[in-house]
Amino acid sequence: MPYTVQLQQFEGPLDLLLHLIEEAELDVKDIFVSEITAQYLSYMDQLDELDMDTASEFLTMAATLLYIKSRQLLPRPPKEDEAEEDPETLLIRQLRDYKAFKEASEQLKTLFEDAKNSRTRLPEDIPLPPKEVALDGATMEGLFAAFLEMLARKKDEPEVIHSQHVNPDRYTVRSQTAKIRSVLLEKHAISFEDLFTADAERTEIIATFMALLEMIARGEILLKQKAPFAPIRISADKLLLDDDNYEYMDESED
Amino acid sequence: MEERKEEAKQESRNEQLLRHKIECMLFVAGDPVAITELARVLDLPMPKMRNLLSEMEYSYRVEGRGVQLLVTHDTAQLVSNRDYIEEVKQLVNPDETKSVSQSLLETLAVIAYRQPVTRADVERVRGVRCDYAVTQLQKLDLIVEVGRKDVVGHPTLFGTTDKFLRQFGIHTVDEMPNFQHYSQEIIEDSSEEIPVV
Amino acid sequence: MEERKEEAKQESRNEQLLRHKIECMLFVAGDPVAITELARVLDLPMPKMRNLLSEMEYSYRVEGRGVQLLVTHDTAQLVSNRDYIEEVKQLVNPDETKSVSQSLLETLAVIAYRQPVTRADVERVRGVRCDYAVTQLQKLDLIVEVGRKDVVGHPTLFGTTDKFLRQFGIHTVDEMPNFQHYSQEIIEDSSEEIPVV
Repeated sequence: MPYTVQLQQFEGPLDLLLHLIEEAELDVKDIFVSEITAQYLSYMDQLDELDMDTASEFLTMAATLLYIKSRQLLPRPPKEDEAEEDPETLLIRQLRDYKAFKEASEQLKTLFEDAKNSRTRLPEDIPLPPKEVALDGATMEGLFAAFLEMLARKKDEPEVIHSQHVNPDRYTVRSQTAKIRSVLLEKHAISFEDLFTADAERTEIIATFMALLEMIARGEILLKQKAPFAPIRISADKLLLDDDNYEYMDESED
Repeated sequence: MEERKEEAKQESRNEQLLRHKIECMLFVAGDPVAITELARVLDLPMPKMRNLLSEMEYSYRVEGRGVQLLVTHDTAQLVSNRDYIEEVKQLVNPDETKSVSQSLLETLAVIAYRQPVTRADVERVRGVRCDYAVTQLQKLDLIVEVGRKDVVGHPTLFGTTDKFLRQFGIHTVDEMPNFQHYSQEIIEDSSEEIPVV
Repeated sequence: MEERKEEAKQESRNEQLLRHKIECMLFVAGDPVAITELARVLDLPMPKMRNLLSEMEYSYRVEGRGVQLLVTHDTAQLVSNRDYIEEVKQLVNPDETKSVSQSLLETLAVIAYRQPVTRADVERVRGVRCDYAVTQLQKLDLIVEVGRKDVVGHPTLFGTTDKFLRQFGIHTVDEMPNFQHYSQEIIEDSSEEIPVV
């Protein structure tokens, strides 16, 4: 051999055999009347450098080749089992199959290289209008039915309203938050007491206090107390203009 | 004569090819590309380059193509045609279907029949708090702030939107069932007359 | 007569508009878009949708436009025209996709031409173990498990993916080179005709 070819560059024993066949300019079917078996075996000297898996594949093939060779040296039994393909035919078929797919993979490679010349682009980053919410069940009939139902319900329970004097909660965390915000936009700093009138209802004080807690948590305001029991000063920090995205603890559907 | 015709044809083919190459480069680049860069690659003088780009920009626009060319003084870029933003939105961010709750419908009904009203007005009719429902209806763009009531505290007045009309398939609010009747100030008193559903 | 002409004109205008919308959506998406998604947004039946896409793909190609449409069975994507790769390379940094190794290519070829196949089928052809190659191809999303073979041990069957088609710039597997030839169960009979490598 004029130069040594490293075994690692072959994809396996079939690849090596094909290489040898091509070098000798032989047809696949003539492999057993050539010196290729001997050449193949000479490559086996390199097996030490290969890992076990690869080495065993090359060795198995070497054994097969030797077996076939030995069969040729011995007189053959007159009639072999028809059902079983003899090892020569099997190997030739394997080699042809492999050769075909080696070619196919070459052609796929060309296809791949060509396709690589087509580039794609990243998604465009465009501001999209807000997500529309399609309303299910929002028909005029439904609206009107709901309206009538509500009126009927009101009509059913007037006594309750009279006897208990239920005032709707006029103070909510949201409304108090908005109120504090508007005061702070004008005055910047106020004391806690400034937020109430003398006759403030208890619900108003509670809602206002909860609103303050929310606003501290969101960094909208700062609270300062110089000493225990001293007046609490509230000053604006990063007031929000819009808290539609927040849901307050006293809010829920119904 | 014939020859000149042939020449003109060749010229226009060349221009077409240049346009395709420009489109290709801008497509791959994504970001705006300096016009000088395009001129360098295509080996064209700048005035010719700018001319080509303006012509392309114009023809993309009049054809109404999905991709448009945006040419500034220094750069060119392919961008999507904003006329088809609705389709893009439906692809990327499809609409959501949401069922409307009873409380939303009731609140909406009061606001629709009685507009403009404050939240307190709605609460008086419904007998329950409506903060959440009102906020939701605003988010759904079915109601909107239309002003301030001239009373202590200047509470916000709400009214319905165009989207409300579209959603319920009417042209004006007085097309709502029995609008004359229910839009009266005092409903409770006349509630005896309300037809049973 | 006149009326029918007018109708046909309107029809063609509508189709043109649909094409522009499709181009716009695909441009914004960048990535491959499921054809079912396009059909959903445009509210078109799937056969009509596929037809439109094929027509568009064809006309982009014959016009030689800078942007081309690549339609596979499941997806559509805008890609740059490979004919203008030289200009693209001169403009943007060459961003070469990694090359695929010989062993991956051989394994992929067997799977692509013979799908669905088991790993043992691939190994029988290649004469070597293919665990690594198969795992790598799965990671690259070029092949995927498509089922189990109904034999002892129920080995996994592999097939190629939509990404495989796109990566190789084809619509269906039978567009692979010499598909009829290589996909045959027994190749050796016609091996004399195979051109020498």
